[in-house]
Amino acid sequence: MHSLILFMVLGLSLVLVVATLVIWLSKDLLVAILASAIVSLIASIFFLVLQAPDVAITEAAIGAGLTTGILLYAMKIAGRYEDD
Amino acid sequence: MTMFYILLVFILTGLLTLFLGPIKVLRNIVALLGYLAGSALFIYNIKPGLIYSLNIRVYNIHFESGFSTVFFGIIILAVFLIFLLASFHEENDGAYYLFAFLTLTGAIGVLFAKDLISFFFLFETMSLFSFLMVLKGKNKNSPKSAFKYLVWSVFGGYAFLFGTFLKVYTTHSVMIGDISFIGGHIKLLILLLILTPFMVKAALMPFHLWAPDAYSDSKDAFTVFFSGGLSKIGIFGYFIALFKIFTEIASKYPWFLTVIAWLGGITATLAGIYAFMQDDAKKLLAYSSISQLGYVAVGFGIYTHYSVVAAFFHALGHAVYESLLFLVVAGVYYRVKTTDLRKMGGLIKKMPLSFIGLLFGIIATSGIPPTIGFPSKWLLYEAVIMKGDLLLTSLVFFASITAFLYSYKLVHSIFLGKLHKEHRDVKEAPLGYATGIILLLIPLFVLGVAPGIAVKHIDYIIRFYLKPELGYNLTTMTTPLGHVNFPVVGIVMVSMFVLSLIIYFIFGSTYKADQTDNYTATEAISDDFELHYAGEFYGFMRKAFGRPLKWSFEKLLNAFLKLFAFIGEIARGFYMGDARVYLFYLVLFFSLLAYLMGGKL
Amino acid sequence: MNAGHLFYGSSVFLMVMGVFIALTGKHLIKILLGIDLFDVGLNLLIISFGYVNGGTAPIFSRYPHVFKNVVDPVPQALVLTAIVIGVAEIAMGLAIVMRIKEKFGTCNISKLKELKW
Amino acid sequence: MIRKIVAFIFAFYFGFILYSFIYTHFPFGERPLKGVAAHYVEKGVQEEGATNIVTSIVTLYRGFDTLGEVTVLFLAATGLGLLLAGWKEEEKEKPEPTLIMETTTKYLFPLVLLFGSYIFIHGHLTPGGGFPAGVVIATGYFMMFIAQKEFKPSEYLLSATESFAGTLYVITGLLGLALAFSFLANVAPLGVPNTVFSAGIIPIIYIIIGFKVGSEMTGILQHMKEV
Amino acid sequence: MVSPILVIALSLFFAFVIPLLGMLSKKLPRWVPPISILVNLLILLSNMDKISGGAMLITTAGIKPPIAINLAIDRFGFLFALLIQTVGFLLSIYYLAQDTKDERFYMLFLLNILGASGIVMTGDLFNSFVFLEILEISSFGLVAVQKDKKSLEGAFKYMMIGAIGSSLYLLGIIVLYLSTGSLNMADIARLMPNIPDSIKLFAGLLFLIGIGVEVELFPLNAWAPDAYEGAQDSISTQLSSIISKAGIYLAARIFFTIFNGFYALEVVLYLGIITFIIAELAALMQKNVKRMLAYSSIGQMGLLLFVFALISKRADIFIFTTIILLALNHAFGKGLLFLSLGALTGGTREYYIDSLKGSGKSNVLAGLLFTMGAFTILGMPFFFGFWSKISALISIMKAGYVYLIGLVLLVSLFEIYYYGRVIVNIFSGEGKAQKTGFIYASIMVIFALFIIAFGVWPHPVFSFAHKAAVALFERTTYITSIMGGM
Repeated sequence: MHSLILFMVLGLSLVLVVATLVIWLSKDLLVAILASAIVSLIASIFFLVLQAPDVAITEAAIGAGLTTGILLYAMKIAGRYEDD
Repeated sequence: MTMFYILLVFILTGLLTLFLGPIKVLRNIVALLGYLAGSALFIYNIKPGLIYSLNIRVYNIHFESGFSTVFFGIIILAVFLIFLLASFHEENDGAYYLFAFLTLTGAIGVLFAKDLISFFFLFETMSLFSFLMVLKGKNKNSPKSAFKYLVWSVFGGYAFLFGTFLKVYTTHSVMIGDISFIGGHIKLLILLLILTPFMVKAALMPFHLWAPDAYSDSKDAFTVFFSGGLSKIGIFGYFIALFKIFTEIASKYPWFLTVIAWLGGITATLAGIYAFMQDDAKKLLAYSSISQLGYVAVGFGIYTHYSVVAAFFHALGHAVYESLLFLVVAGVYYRVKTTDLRKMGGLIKKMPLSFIGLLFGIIATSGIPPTIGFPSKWLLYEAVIMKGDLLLTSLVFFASITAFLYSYKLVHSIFLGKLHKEHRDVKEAPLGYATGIILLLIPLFVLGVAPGIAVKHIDYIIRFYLKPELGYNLTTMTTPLGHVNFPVVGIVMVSMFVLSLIIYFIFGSTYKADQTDNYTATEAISDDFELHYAGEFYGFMRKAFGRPLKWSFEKLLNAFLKLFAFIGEIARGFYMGDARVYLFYLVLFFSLLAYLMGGKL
Repeated sequence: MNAGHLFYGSSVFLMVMGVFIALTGKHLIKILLGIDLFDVGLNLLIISFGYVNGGTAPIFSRYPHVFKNVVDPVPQALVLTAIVIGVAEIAMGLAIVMRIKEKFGTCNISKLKELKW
Repeated sequence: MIRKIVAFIFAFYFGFILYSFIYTHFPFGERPLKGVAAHYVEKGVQEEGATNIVTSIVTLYRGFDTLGEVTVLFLAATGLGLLLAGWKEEEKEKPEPTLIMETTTKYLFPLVLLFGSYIFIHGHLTPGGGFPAGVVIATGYFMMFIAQKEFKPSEYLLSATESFAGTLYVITGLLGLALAFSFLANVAPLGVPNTVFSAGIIPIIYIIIGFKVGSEMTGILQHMKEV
Repeated sequence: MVSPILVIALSLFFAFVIPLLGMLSKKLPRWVPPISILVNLLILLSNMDKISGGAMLITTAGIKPPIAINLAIDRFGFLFALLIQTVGFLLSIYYLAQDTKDERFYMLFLLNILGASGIVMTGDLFNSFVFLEILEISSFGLVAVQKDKKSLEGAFKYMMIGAIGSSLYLLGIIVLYLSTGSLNMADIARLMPNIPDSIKLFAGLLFLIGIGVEVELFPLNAWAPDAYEGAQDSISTQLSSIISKAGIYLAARIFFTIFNGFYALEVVLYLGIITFIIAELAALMQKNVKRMLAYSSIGQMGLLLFVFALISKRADIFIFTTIILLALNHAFGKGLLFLSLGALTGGTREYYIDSLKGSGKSNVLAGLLFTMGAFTILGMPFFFGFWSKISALISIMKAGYVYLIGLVLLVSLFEIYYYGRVIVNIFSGEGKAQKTGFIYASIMVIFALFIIAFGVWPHPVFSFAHKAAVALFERTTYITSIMGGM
């Protein structure tokens, strides 16, 4: 694997860590859901890097797109803030 | 295959009565006919020494008939007839006869079982359906009593099963056969486990707790069979366990036998004391039944030829007179709708036949010649004395005294004294009960005068296992302590009774008193005033014995139950978290297992 | 720098954080997010298993010229299935959560205490 | 707090175990292809005619899985509909979409649908296939849900599409059973690899999946929107 | 010759077709599950003679295993498939009589049965995961279908544990795939000796968790009482009679056929007995009868798993025969218990022991059937449970744990206690009269007839179970019949 790609992956994994921490710490579910969309997006980039374009497309469409959508719809009903 | 046909006849009869549904007369007739067919098959075809087997894939089931099969089979079948006669007059439905016949099937089948698994199968069948009979019982308490009975009998059954598996594991044989050659003390454990259900069935203390409630809360007709018939399976089990399974118990573990004898003695005494403190006729009889079964255990515990003969004979006698007593009480209940001794009295003139039945029943219970109760008691006393255990001897004698006490209470409270106002129109017990009473009175006297008829058979059962010491013929017996001729004893007894009656009538200053004018002293009272000395009958005895008896085994048991409940609560706490906690279990489980695998990963 | 540490590390980290969030989250949706995260991590892990050094995607666009060094296509096929199953699970869970909010009036997991006795 | 610490410890212990295991036993990128994977790579194109190996695995070699997968999605859509049915609707103020959004989405929507169709039609040639395609289509609808206030696809039609696609999928499989004695067998001619009309039944299945997934996902979104 | 794959294909077809039918008429959908399952049963029965010796191989995509997915039905799987379809058929008749408004319920139900039968028929590991997911997701839906507080909470708990559990199951599959290069069960079993022990250990652990959730193994079964209690009665029946049985099949297939009794079974041995003891203890003081039945169900499953794991101590076909008997007994007995409990409550969902007082007197049939169900679970003679219990004890003895028999029997005594308490309670006092409908009653009677018929004359069941056990026991025959000669 090219080292440039590896650096990109490293950078992205740092973002990933931050995003998961945001999911954990955020009291606002909207932020958490968006962070999880970012995680899915980064994962889909990782899939691409790992030579799995089919999975990458699917993950981008389902994980980052659709799942976020239904999560947001559900959040609308279930309440936006934790500790309510 | 006769044996299977017999069982099949009983099962089919039960099913048929179930489907006959609402027509009571037809149901009764079918039940009687089915019973007669089955018992005719039994009496004509079952001889000692028949062998049957059946193969169900992995289980080869073996059956065999022996002398004990015939002996106990006839007792149980006879008592079942009495039960049928009584139940014609009771409220019954299809399921009632189904359960009764299946109970009978189990009870008869057990007598044939040659291997322990089929023994367990049939024994459990019997327990299960008799449980259902109790559940269908007569009052509000019967479900509770049935529950108690179920738990106890299943406890016994499981102990038996555990014993069976230990036996199979150590001897590699599932047959009812000797275990005394096994090394170590495991054989004692096996014996104890196998003996447990029989101690439960025969209501030996401390396994008796279910019995008073179950006996008194099941339907009156069924109690006859329950006490008179089913407890015999317990006795049969004593025989199986002590003679067929552990043949050398007397030489290997003599103290175990002593323990059984002592338990029997304690049962006889304590149950006797409990009995005369009861205010309910059926409870009283239930305790009396337990007390009498205690004697049987004493007989087995002493383990000599004539003590075991006594035990068997006592079992036979118990079947006769306990059935008789329960039957009479059932008949009385049918007429007066109560079994509370405080609410009865003076029925002697209204129900003379029942009175006669009860009178001879209690005479037999007390072991007075020329009734069936005498030979066994006589033999048993001799056996106890011969054993030389003075304490046990006195215990057994004391138990006999209690028998007199509760017998008197029973006969007095029901039949003597003042007639209650609402019982003035009471009639004699109906045909079924009357027939039963007469049928039971015949063996009561015949076997009392000529015990040899039964003793011969009993001797066949046990002579293979014990050195014959008892000499007997039709009407006499000879033991190391002496010789007794039962007709002579009977005649002496009867003539003494007649003599004292004559003396009483000639020399006693008697006048004919109305039933209402006793106890009145000087005061004139109206007819409506209830005067019957049964409320605090033996009240002083209650004062004397009540307090020490309050501490009971039952309480200990309840404490145990509480302990289990506590543990159960803890176990249940595991399932009370929220979803995160459950997920935590999963992670914990993974981590723990991974940790345990440690270096292997 | 080792690519293995990077990919395995981030996927396992995602799984761990998923479990951790599911264990400590209070809001039901957050717990579902944790499960989702776990699934994403697992999928990433599976794809990383299938990677072959220097391999290309298993698509032979210049057939009949066949690359000898391709990554393992089977994990990719499996992960395709797993992703769809994961979203189905999340959707079902969300439906339950929405109903819970309606019935209980709250989505706080520690307040769901109907089933104890 | 203690709960969090304990959870932290165990979750990370779990991760540690997992990581140390996989790192020792399956070093990254050093595993040669073996077993079925080798077979797929070497013979896949000849056998099934699709140049995208993943596609031929998904639809044919492991087509039975995919049928199951479609079922799972169907199940989720059904279950969601069942659970959310009869929701007591409360009138809420919905924010008015802006004119820009309304107009752009109106023109973007057909393009998105076209893009989705392109993906599932070329599933056997290029990355993608039925699932992402269906989701892309659903995303198009999602966009419309957000941007157009009055937009509401016919539930009747969605459900019918979904059912019809599903039955068609099973019938395609049964066709294989009837013609080649094996469920989901590739009975159509393979054609020339790397052209659109190739790879036997793969495009057919992917088209069916595309429709099915699209309608299911749209259904899910619609259900969730309507509560 | 009707290919058994039609069992799955046609079920799917019918499930997909339900919405179309629902558009035609609102009455049509409810007839689909019974018809579909009846067809399935006929298909299965028509294949009864063809399955002998090893497994029947049914390929998909026209390619031989291990390249493509295949179904592999041996007698063991066949028996479970038959069991699942039979119970499913009875339940579908039950739903016919229920007034369910939503056609989607029938789809969920049908797919649930489909998932279970898929699990017991498939020969592919990943395929089993897919079917497991179908089973689980439909189960969440079915548990929650009541849409009240309890059912929703139960469903959520089940979902959470189920999701993580099945993900770990997937990880286990992947680990095996990475080490063997195959996903076919028979192929993996064939290659198993080549895998290093440490990988086996880890994969076994992952499978243990994944399957443990389904079969209600001790620390993973916490969802079970909640889900059972929350679900409606027929769904509880389904959970205990169908879903956990599919789990048992999977456990046998994976831990015995694939892992050949390696390591994980020893863990199951201890966990099984612990599950049994803890669940029965927990049931002892339970006031809510339905939850009590759930604990009892867990306990029975624990006993079953314990007996199953004895195979690691002693290789004996009888042990497998026993687990089949136990599974059958549990399926029919627990099914009967849950259904008759529903009849006793009269649909009020009041399961507390006090509120059931006297219900057996006013609804005699349901009371008697509840008693029968309890008796078969307790192992009373004349009921099927007797034979399964005795066989279980014999298996324990054969494996040399003779003193554990005492423990098992002691714990069974608890069972007697809590079942007896309920039976006594429903037959005492006076209850409100509630009659059950004819169809409901006849379904329960059919359950009871199974129990009694097997109990009175167990010979056919024994021989059927024995054949199935032989099929499971001879794993080399299974492998060769799928993979060809070795």
